[in-house]
Parts: sequence; structure tokens; C-alpha cells
Amino acid sequence: MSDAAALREPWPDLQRQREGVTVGIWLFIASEVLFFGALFLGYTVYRTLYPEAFRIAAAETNVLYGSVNLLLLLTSSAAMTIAVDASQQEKRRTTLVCLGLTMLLGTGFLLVKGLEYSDDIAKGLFPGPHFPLQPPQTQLFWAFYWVMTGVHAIHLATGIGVVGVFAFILWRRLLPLGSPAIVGVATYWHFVDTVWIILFPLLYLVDRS
Amino acid sequence: MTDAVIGDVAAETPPPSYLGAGHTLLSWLTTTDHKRIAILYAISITFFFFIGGIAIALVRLELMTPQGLFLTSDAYNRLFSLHGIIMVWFFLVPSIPATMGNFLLPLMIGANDVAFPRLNLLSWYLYVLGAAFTIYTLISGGVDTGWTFYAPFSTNYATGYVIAAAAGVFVVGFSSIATGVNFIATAHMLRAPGMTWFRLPLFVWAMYTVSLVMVLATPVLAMSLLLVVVERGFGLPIFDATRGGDPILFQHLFWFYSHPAVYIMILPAMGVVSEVIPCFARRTIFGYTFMVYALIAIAVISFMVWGHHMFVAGQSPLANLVFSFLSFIVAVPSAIKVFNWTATLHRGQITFEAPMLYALGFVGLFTIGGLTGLFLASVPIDIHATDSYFVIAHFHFVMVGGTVSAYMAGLHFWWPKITGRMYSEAWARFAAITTFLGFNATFMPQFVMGWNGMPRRYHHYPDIFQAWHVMSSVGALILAVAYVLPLVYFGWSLLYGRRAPANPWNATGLEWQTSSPPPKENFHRIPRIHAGPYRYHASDRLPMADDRTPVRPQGETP
Amino acid sequence: MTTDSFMAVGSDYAGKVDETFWILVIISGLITALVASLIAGFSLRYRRGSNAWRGPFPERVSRDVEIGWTVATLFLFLFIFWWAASNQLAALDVPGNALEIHVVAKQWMWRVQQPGGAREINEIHVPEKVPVRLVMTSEDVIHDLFLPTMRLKQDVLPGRYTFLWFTAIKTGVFHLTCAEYCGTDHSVMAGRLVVMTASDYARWSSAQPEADNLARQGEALFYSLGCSGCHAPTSSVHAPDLHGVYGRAVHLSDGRVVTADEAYLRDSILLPLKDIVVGFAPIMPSFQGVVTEDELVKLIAYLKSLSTSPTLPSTAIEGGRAGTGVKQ
Amino acid sequence: MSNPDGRPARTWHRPIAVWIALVVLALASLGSAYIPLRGFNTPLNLAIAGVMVILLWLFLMDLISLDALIGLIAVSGLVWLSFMFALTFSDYLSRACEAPGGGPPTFCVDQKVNRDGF
Repeated sequence: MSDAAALREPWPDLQRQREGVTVGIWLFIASEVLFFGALFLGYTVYRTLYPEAFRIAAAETNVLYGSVNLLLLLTSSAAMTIAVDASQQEKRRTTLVCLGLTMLLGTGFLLVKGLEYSDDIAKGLFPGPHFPLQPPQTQLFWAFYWVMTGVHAIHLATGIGVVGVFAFILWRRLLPLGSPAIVGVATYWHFVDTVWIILFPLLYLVDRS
Repeated sequence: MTDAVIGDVAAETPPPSYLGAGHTLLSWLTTTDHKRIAILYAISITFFFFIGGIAIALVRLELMTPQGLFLTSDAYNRLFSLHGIIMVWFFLVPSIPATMGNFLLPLMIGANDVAFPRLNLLSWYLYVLGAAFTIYTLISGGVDTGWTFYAPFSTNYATGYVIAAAAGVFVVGFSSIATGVNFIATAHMLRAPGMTWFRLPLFVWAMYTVSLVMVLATPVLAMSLLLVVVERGFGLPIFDATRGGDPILFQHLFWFYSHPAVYIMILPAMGVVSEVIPCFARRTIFGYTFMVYALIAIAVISFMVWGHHMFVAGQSPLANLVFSFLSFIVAVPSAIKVFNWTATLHRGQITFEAPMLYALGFVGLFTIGGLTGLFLASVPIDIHATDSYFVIAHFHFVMVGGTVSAYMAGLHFWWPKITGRMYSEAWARFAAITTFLGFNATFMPQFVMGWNGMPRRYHHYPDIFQAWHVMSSVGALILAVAYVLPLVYFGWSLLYGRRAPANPWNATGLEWQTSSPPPKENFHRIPRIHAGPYRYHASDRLPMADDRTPVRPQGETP
Repeated sequence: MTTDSFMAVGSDYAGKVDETFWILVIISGLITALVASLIAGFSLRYRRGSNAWRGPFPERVSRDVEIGWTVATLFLFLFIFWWAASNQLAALDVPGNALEIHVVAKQWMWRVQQPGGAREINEIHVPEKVPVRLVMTSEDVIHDLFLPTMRLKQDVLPGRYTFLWFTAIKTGVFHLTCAEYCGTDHSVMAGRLVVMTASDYARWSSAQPEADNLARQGEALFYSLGCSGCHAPTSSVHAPDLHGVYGRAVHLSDGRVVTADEAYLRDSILLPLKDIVVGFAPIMPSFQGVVTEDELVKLIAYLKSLSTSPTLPSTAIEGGRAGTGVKQ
Repeated sequence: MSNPDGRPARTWHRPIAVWIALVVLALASLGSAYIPLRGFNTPLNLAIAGVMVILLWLFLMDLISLDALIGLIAVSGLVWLSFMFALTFSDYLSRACEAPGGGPPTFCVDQKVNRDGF
């Protein structure tokens, strides 16, 4: 299969196209940084205002689930990198296996997250009139918990979908292994991992000592 | 709308124009050609321009008397909210970038298309999806939050369809991010050989800098609206004061986008005017490099001034001073641009075709809009003037007197290139002058009543303001006529207009060196660039590129 | 309703704002005239076919021109900033003897409570030539109290106090409007600012039926809500004595030191766990939803009155130093 | 990515090495959270997270071998984020009360805020 199959309008050659895709995806990442950044800003403002309430509230998060999920995502990122490297060396099997592994680990993350959510809901930790914690500002922490993890989970689910579609395309040889698109997919995946790395200390490690 | 044109053009020469590369509706809806996507955008935003226009026409009519004529207060609130939301996000933000930017950016840098043509199409579909939410909001009863969606009104008290409206804006935001990513990648990766950064036309620079703002500001808007939606929809306290939330935080997030958004609207306008004025003054742009640096400076500093919308909101006095200072700084590059446009006229060979009239109108109105911005950047003046008609007049001078004038200038300037037809010059000049007069009649009175204490978003108002309101409404009527006119003569031009030559204005830009309308692939071979833009002087009159032969012969017989 | 024009100059500060405004108008007018006349002049002189001379413009000169007008603009703008900002800073300090009037906004009315206890709706009576400080809060959305004749406006926020102060110099009846969009009847959320001579004001004030002292009403609440059960000096519960607390430095259990002003007292009543005073257990229940904004105003007025009463010893707060550096 | 053909066949050496480093850092962060450091826990955790992100971006997202342009784009998001934080906190951190006894102003929202309303 020739590289020509991966070349798209309006690019003169595949190398240039690869650079273009990289520029494009990193611009998107810069945009995403500000998307999540707005959440981080809100979190930081409220934590600065109500350190005590945040300490009380954050003690209720489940650090085990959070940590397991961090390890799952870190591993998935490693698998994704191996997939990219392998694809560029035309190692079809390794590429597909690693993409599969990435999706598997990502799905694992979502499963753990689901367990965590159901625990949280069982403990009544969704802000509302019967919220178990006091003072009321603890609800701010939990509001941010739900929005942050929710938005992250949506990103991750999207990532799994995109990786899945892409793996399918490679499997059915609709695109050659060397397609620049894989760079975009991988960079996005790593970014979603990045967000969790930042969320982890903010949500799970507050004043554990 | 263009099929009638295509019919006979296509038969003429072997490489058909982009308009002739498929005649079915499907060929338009699945196109990845940046020029066709530009047309799709142009049709959509024109539609919304008139929807938003009708909304405000009703508002202006209602304001003819202090007690109103025919609307309830709720209906009135919904109409001005709708006007704001539609005009800002469905017209002004995409106006120049998504239409002229899409059409011209690849042509001006000598590329076949934008970097990601399918993403470009996706961005239009996102726009359509956002538009669908907005239309849904509109027909199900509207939204009453104003375009600013301030919490806690939007989260807990508004009676309209806040979630649907916010969803529309959220989605359309991603359309503008997609456009921004596309343009930046295009400008970096697809410039023709020899097209160095300082040979780029200022319009391209404007597109580049505006894309930067879109990519980095829009996500914050998306998040702030998302937070409003989760608070309203799921009861999560984000801005809820009873649980410790701070409503001012919403304003910080919202204005972090919405102040740069003003520059999303005005930077492209500056780009258009920087193309039009040199062409009709037959003079190179004065201070090209300063113009470029001014664009970059505006794009960056525009992110640091948002707090001047919040001087009375409950922000700390220190923050007020910081934001006031930065707001004065951001005015400097804008002033530089005004001086440069004016100086470009010096020693020119000026003619006054319609695009030039609009562009000169732009310079005048933008100057007033910019200077009144200084009033609002000064804390004590702003405390009295903010949330009054003074602010309304100020930002309409920038956004309507500025951006819409420039949009019209660009539309007339590139109309022959886009459609391959000439429009009626006499009617166009008449419309340009009417716009200028109608605009001033509408908004000058608003400065006066604003400073005299007339608050904005008021359905009923004290009797002493009636004379000013009536003046403003009459001005709006003139303005409405001036905006409907082009619809008529452009429509006529599509059907019966004289065929346009490749370069009707004798302009120097690369886009004028291909045929009108351009072929699907823009250039039949990628041009090689050996000179900068705006070489209008007799002594150095050289084309920018060596590839002067248009794809089709210039045999333009009407 | 007899109301004077919106633009009467209601205070010395308003006069200064007007002055700044008109000087800015003149500067902007000159710049606009300059740009407009240049455009018109060039358009005429360099219209196509005119016989004006059109040589090249030397690169070096053009550079100097650019730098020249950039620097000139920058200096002009910085000057305007400095001037406006210094005016602003001068207006920041509230006179210590300001008359305090509480304003509670809700959709779509203004409720006003005079220091003498008189209540008003959509009207604020103030004496002439006496500094007046408005302490404002909202029960629902964001409102904005706009006093055009004072050239002042300030958003009124839920869950927090914001302030405005002015010294009226002109008697009369003036407009008072809401300037922050707040829903259906935003445009009729208006009222009157009535400026009277000091003696008229005193007469008016004492003639009001509800002219029971705010602090006295607060004292009644202090007992009826049960606050006194713990906070009375004789109580067996270990709770801070509140005599003299207002305006004092309070040491909190997390090491911070805050000044006990209105906002602090308000938070301590509504959100008692937010700021725990050092040496006390966090046992106080929240009064969120129990006391209304009006009642809060009275309670705080009562607590403030405890600070000014000369007969009571101020042994109030553990570790509290004398109120150094504290205004009001 | 930068080096499509020239990279040696050790496909997974670098990713695995980085992965090990990341896991070690993650566990270190988790562990350190349980050691009382008197207010320095959060800064330490965030610093570790920062190092992890740098590792991830440089080596797994391969920023290290990409163009300077990409680096610039990657950093621009963070720079703009810093504008947002710095200026927003210029409001929140200056909503401070005057500290008694001449100490540094203590952060306390709602205290003496908004004397700017005139």
C-alpha cells in the first residue's frame, strides 16, 4: 500500500501533511487547555476562598479509585505511544494490538469511574438539598468534582471512540499504517491523560495527611 | 442561487469555475472546497443577520413611546436577548472570517485550499447545528437572559429556554474554534513558495491573528456556558451565592471570552479595510510592518482587558485599576491603525467606488467607537456610563459602524471575484452613503441619552428620553433600508450583472491573478511570490507573483 | 412624581466626573476632527486626476512618523489613565461619620432601612451635606443601584454586601434606577432619591411609624432567635462574647486574622463554620434560611451598637488585639 | 512526527521507560499526600503533576523532537491560561481586608470590597 492513499488535498506530500496535522492537533490542544483551564480557575478561586470546606469535602473522594484510574491512563498512554512508533515502522500487528490495549485501558477507566460514581451517589454526594456535608461550600467542591470528572469522562469516551474507528480503519486497510492521522489521535489521547494527571491531586489528594 | 450564473460560464473554458464544479444541492452540502463553504456560510449568516435585524427592528419600534406600543416586558426582553445572541454569535463572529476569510485566505497565500478541508465543512455543519438550537429557542418562546447569560439570573431565575440557547452558542463556538485551527494551520503550512510572513497581505495577517483569538478564547466561553447549564439543569452550585458561589466568577469567565470576541469581530474588519483602502487610493499601505505588529499586539493584549466590563460588578478596586490601565494600552495599536489608513490616502490617486466609501466610513466610525472606548476604560466615567445606552452606542459604533461596514466593503470589493459578476455601482454607492447616515442617526442619539442616564435593556423609560429614542428609531429605519438594498442589487447582479474581469479594480493581491470566479483548484499552478503586497505605485508596479496568466482568458464581454 | 433632571449635579464628586467627561469629549472631538479632516482633505487633494504632486514617501521619514504617533498616543492615553485613576483613588475613602443606610434589592423593588429604623420601599431619604453610605445586598439576582445625579452605580449582589457613598449637595427629588438587567420588570425597578436639608431629614425620620431603632430591633431578634442563649456573657456554653466585636481583629483557628466588619459578621451568622475563632469549638448552627436579609441588617446593627456602648468592657474575643489599623 | 523512518527498531524502550517514571511519580505523589507537610502537600502534589505532564508532553507526545512552532503552540495555551489566572486573581486576592498590626493582608473575601463604587 502506498503512501499516496494517505495523502489528502491540499498537501503537496505526506511529510508536509504530517506536520500540518501536528500543528492542527496542537492548536486544538491549546484550545482544550483553556477549556479545562476555566474549570481549574473556578476550582482554584473557590478553594482559595474556602480552604476548610474543600478539605472537608475532598476527604470524601475515593482515593483508591482515583489512583487506579491514574495508573490505567498512564499505561494507556504508553501503549498509545508504542502504537504510534510501531505504525511508523510499518509494524501492523503491534500497532493494532497496542491500539486495542489503549482502548481496553480507557474502557477500564470508565468502568472504575462508573463504580466510583455509583458509590458517590450512594453516599449522597451529589449537591442538592439533602447534601450530607457541612458547610454549604462543600457542595462547591462536589459540583466541581462532578463537572471536572464528567467533562473528562466525555473526552475519554470520545477518545475511545476515535481510537476505535481509527483501529478499524487500519485493520480494514482503508488507510495505510503511515497515515498522519494517527499523530492526531495519539496527541488527543495523551492530552486526556494529562487532564487526569492534574485532576488527581486536585480531587483526591487534598489534605490527606 | 448561483446556478443561473454557472450555466453558461461553465461551457466557456476547460477548467470550470468552482461554481460550475457540480450543480446539485448535494454537491454543495458535501463540498470541501473552501470557496463553496464560504458561500454556504454567507447564505447562513445573511439569514441570521436579517432575523437579528427583525428582532431589533421590533425593539426600536416598541421604544418609540416610553410605555411601549405592543410588546409585553417579557417579549421585549426576549427580543433584545435574541438580537444579541444572534448578531454576536451567528453573524458578527463568523461574518468576515467564515465567508471572506474562507474564500480568500488560500487564494491570497497561493494555496489550493485550507489545511483541513473536511474540518472546514464540519465547522459549517457545527454552525448549522448551533443555529438549529437557536431556531428551536426562538420558536419555542425565546430566552430572556440577554446575550450575556449572567448568573444567577440565567441559572435560577430566567424563564426562557436558557439551556437550548446556551447549547446553540456552545456548539457554534466549536465551529469558530475549527475555523481558527484551520486558518492558523493554513497560514503556517500552505503559503506558496516565496510568500514570506512579511509579504502576506494584511487581510491574511488579520485572519491569522483573529484565529489565534478564536482558538484561545472560545473554549472559555464554552466552559462558562456549560457551567450555567449544569447549574440550571442539574442544580450543581457553581455560581450560587447561598452555597458560597460567586456570581462574579461567571463574569470573569464570560468576559475572558467576550472581550476578545469584540476583537474577533474587529480584527477581520481591519484586514478588509487594509486591502480596500490601498487599492482605491492606488498607494501602498502606510507602515505595513507597524500594521502587522499592531494586529498582533491587539490580539494578545485583548485578552488582558476583560475586567473593564466589571468596574461596577463588585470587583476589587485594584483589579479595576489594572484592567483600566491595560484597556488604555490596547487602544494604542488601534489608534496606530487609524493613523496608518489615513496616511495611506496621502499622495494617492483616490477614487470612490462603493467599497472605498464603506471603508472610509469604517475609519470614521471606528475612530469614534474607539475613542468612546477610552471613556469606558476610565473608571469614574465608566461607573456612570456602563449599563447605559452610552455603552450600547459605543459597541455598535465598533461592531456595526466598524465590522458591518467593513463586511459590506469586503463584500462589494470581492463580489466580482466570488460571483464573476459586477454589481450596480450607483446603487451600491447610494447604499454606502445611506448606511453611514442611517448609522449615525441611529447611534449618535444613544450616546447622548446614555450619558444622560438612560439605562440599557429598558422596556419602559422616563419620558424625557423619548425624543432621543424616536430619533434613534428613525435612524434605524434608514439603516434597515440601507441593509436591504444590497440584497436587491446583489440579487439582480447574480442574474443580470455584467461579467466581471479577473481584476476589475486593477488590484495587486494574488486573488486577483486568477480568474473570476476562480477555478476549483484556485491556480492552475502554484504561484511563485517575489514581492510584497500593495505595490500600487507607478514606479514599482509589479505583480506579486510571476504567474500572471489567469486560468481562463480575460475575454470579458458582457 | 416630580423628579428633577437626570443630569443635575448631585454631589461634588458628580461635578468632577462631569469635568473629566467633558475634557475627554474635547480630546476625542479633536482627534476625530483631525482624522476626519485629514480623510476629507486627502480625498479632495489626492482624488484621481487632481494635479497634486505624488512622489514616493521616504522610508526613513515614514518610520519616524510611525514611532512619533505611537509614542504620542501612548503618552496621551497614559495621561488620561493617570488622571482618571487618581480621581478615582481620591474617592475611595469613606468618611468615618457616614450615615449608614441599608438597601436590600429583590425582583423588582428596593427595600431601604434607615439607621433610625424607618423602612422605605423604592425611596431613599438622605440629608443634604452629610456623607451617606449605602450598604447593599440582593435577595435574588444581581441588581444595580444607579443614582444618575451622583454619577454612581454599583451592582448589588446576592450573598454579599457592596457599598456606595456620596454626599448630596443639592436638595430635591432625583432618579434611582436599576441598571443591571434583572428580568421581566427590570425597567420599572425604579425609585426616588429624596435629598432633604438635615433638619427636614431629622423631622422626617422621627415622624416615621417604624422609627424604632434598628439596633433595638436587632436586640429583640438576638433574644428571639436564641443567640443570647450561647453568646450572653453569663451563658454556660463556651461561645464568644460579642461585646465590642465589631471592628476588632479576630484571630481564627487556622491562623488567619480578619477584621470583624459587616461581611464577617454576616458570614459568621450564615456560615458559622467558615471562620472559626481560635479557642472555640465549631458548634454554632447556620442561620442560612432562618434569618432574612432584613433581619440580618438588624442583627448586625445591634452587634455594631455593642461596640460603641461605653459601659461594656470589651473582653470579647480571645486573643483579639486592639483594633489597630481598622477603620470605621 | 519527526523521524518517520530513521528511528531504530526499539519501538517500546522509550515509552516503557517514561511509563515507569510516570508510575513512580504517581505513587510518590499519592504517598506524599499522607505525610504531614503543613500546607506543602498540595504544592508538592501539583509540582509532581507538573513534572509528569512535562514528561508526558515531551516524550510521549514527542514535543522534544517536534518543531519549535509546535512547542510554541503548546506553550501558548498555558501562557494564555496564566493571563486568565493572573488577572482573575488580581481581583480575588485584592478583595482583602487590611491586616491589623501591619502584617501582610490576610485573604478574606467580602471584607471592605467594593469601596470602588463611587
